[in-house]
Amino acid sequence: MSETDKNKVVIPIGPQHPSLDEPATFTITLEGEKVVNAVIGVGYNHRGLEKACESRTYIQDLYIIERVCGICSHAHSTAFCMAIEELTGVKVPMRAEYIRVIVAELERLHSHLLWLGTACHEIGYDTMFMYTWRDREKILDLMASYGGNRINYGVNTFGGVRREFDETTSSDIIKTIDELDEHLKRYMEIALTETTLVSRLKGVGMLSHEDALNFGAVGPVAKAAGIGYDIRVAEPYGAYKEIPVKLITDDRADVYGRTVVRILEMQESVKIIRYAIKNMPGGDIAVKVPRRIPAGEILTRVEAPRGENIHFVRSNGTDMPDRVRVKAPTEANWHGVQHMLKSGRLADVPITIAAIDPCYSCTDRAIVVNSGDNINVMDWKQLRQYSIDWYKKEGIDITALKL
Amino acid sequence: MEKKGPGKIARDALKNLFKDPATTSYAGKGTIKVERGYRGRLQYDPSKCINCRLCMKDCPTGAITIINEGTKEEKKMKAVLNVGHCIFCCQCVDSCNKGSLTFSQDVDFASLNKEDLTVEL
Amino acid sequence: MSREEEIVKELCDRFPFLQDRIYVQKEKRIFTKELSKEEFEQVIAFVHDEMGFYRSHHVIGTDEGDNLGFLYIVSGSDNILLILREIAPKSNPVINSICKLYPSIVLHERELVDLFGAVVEGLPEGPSYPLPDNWPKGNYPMRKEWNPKYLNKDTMTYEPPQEKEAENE
Amino acid sequence: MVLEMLLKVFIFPGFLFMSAYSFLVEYLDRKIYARMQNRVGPPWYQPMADFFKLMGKSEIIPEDANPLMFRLLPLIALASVATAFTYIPIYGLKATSSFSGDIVIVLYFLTMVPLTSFLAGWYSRNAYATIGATRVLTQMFAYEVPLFMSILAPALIADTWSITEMAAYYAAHPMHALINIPALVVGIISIQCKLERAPFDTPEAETEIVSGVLVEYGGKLLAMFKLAVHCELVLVISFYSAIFLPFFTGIAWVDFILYFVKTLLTLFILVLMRATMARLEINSTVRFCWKYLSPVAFAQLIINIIAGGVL
Repeated sequence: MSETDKNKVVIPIGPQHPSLDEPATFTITLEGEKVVNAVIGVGYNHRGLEKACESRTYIQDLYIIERVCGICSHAHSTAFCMAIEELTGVKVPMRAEYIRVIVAELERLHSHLLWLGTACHEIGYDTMFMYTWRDREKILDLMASYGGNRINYGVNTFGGVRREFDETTSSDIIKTIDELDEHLKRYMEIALTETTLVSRLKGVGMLSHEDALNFGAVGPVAKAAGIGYDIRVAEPYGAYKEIPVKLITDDRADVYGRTVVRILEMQESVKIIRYAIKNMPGGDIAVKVPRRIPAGEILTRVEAPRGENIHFVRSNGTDMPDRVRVKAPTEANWHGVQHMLKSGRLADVPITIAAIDPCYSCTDRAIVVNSGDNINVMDWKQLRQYSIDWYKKEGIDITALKL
Repeated sequence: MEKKGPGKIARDALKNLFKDPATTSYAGKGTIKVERGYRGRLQYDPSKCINCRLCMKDCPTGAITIINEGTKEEKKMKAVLNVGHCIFCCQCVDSCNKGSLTFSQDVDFASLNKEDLTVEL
Repeated sequence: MSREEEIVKELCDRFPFLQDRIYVQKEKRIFTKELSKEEFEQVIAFVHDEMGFYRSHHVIGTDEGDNLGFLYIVSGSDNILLILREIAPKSNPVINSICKLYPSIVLHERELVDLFGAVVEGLPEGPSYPLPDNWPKGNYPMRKEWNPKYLNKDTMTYEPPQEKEAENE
Repeated sequence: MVLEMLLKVFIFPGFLFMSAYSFLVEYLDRKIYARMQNRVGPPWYQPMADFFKLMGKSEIIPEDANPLMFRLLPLIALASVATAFTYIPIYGLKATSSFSGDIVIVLYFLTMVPLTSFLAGWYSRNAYATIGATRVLTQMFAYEVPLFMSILAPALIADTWSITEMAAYYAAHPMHALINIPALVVGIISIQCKLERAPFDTPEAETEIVSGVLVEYGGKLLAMFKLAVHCELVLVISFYSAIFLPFFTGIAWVDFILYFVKTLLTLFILVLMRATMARLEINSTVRFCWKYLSPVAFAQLIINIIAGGVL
């Protein structure tokens, strides 16, 4: 397992490792505790979604696109819907746009809470991890009661949203985010004053302003390096044209900066949700969109919790797309990670990787489960028989045991 | 602004000792709390169905199948759902113009056999 | 004149061959029509070095029938997306890597290699991405003629129907 | 006589009592930790269930590992903890066995556990375990000095090297224990460090090096190691409360109840520390121990030398 080359130790982190939520390999070369080289291997989650989209209708694609990423599903489906709406030229009702923004910001809240939790877990700060996930659960419950599911809410449809946003939903949301706002203040306080936390995050995983520009970093990674790059501000879409969004940046350029940026962004999201619920116009929530989409190509951008999402849709006039391409934010940040890991320490590796909020599925996007007959799935009885046979080979007959 | 120091979360931690836990123990005795608008198993009303099969066309995973066992004049509609394939997006409910498909809050379909997952609605 | 039109003008002045092949699609989107390898390289070097397009977002591979298309998306501080379209014949899809100009593009270029069968010259050594190691050679799944139905996942071989029929006979 | 001795060593207050108490301590440790995090936590039988389940599993020994050492190490760890436990007064003022100088013996038995876990990591021939092993040793050098100094400080006042005699001294002069307050603080931090619990859990940092030295262990051997680790927890909190919280009534059963009160109080503080801090890096741990803990412990030592002369 270990290859010792004089003083160097090669440590494989992944494909399976407790600090990774999804498979990826980080081959870390160590000199003592110091990282001298890091090689990233991704691609374990390549599911061929883009190819799958080409052989399905647009409405079916919507649900595939939503499943590109488990966390920022709404951001992906919004970008895809925007592309289709632009191609057909329909105007989405403003009420629907507001609802999309509310859901998007709730998603940002739960994504950042998830991140804060995992980041704290990486540095062994489990109490904070439990607290943030407890709060995240409330938001997931909100999503389940409004959207219909905890993660893949399925709020978007072409030309608007699928469910009416009623009084109970808005009062539930207000109640939850008021409570959350209090907790966020406390988390900010802890993040700024807890010495063990600060000592683990400060100066770790530096990505300077120049490097961030050079490597094309997006999202909180870029914002923490002082790059004010946020699609909601740079190219406002949907209801963001009307809702004021404050750009959050920080100049610390390390993991600590990213933490602060994310907590501040959550507080900003709370404000946006309050504003959007207060100023939501009445009217329809959806307009009809034809099944056949006119030919053309379109590029849409959306600010997902992790950064910029780019969707490219090219249609050829039929009811199936010619090409769909999804660019997820994590893809842009991988290059920076390699740079951040070098010259760091082993203890900093997990938190540095976590700091970009990596989403491997997003990155790899793109095999679809065929419902063919040749898939080897064992049912309970077969599995039991298999284990009995296996133990027989080992010389143990389980069936003979009387328990 | 508080002063910097270790163990800042102790206040919250000690408070929580005297509060009810946020989690519930599920194994063996608990029940699942299902939220108001949660999308569960589909419900099918054969009397309203006109056999347009839009739901089959729009289903992203091909989980639902509508079968007419009768004749064209005297319909005897049946819907078969493969729960293992269904992603509970309820696009079929949206696609159905006649309202013959609705969703329920029933979410518990775990089974040890693959065959049990295909159910007649 | 809007910023988009200024960019188009500047590019057209510098590169006469772009004259009718560059258009503003809408606000913040400038597309070019198909450019050959040489033309593309000139343009991308120019926009990177002199026009301040420092951020590369992506490169999108497309299947254009007999050709492969590559859409490079770059932007600068004014957030206008410039989409440069390079084209290479499927029989000999050789392009040059632009990772010298934009270091973050490496991952996307590797993807072109695996999924479209493009030959990207100048790409640094490294693991392939994103297909698995046992993927059958010469299969490029994102090309239109490739159909996932014929991939045998047990043996990891690609068996298009003609061969199957031949075997049956 | 021999029978009584054997009973004392193996049943009460020896090995069996220690293991049973370690299950309770482990349960409370996890439960309080969970409740602080707003979780339900495990049921009371969870530590036992875990132990018996692991005992039922087959043991897998890595090909590169030395099988003899691999099997022997958990037992050595457990045996050294059990031996050390006999020197600690549990029931009444007198420990099962004591002689003048048993503090030093207990301290040396305490270092056996990190040593065995270092060897376990080293003999596993696994990259994670190797790194874990080096971290165990590094950490040992960090906490040994403040821990030893802070524990020897009270002994200087009592002018004895025996835990039993020391307990008797402080039972007679409870006010003298107040001098030891700095050492009490240093002591609890260094035992947290010794027990490799957060914020000093760098040697087994789950998210970095999986679980460090124990990564290749499984089944019975892991169960043994886990038991040794939890018994070590019992040993350390008993040792700590015997030295720093020397409040005795002289009535054996009252003292026995006091023993539980004292050890559980110590445990509570250890859990609180675990719950409220992030894991330190190994170099910060070393720096912290040498920069802050050691000088305080040293100052205490000087104070106690002077105080020992005066009192």
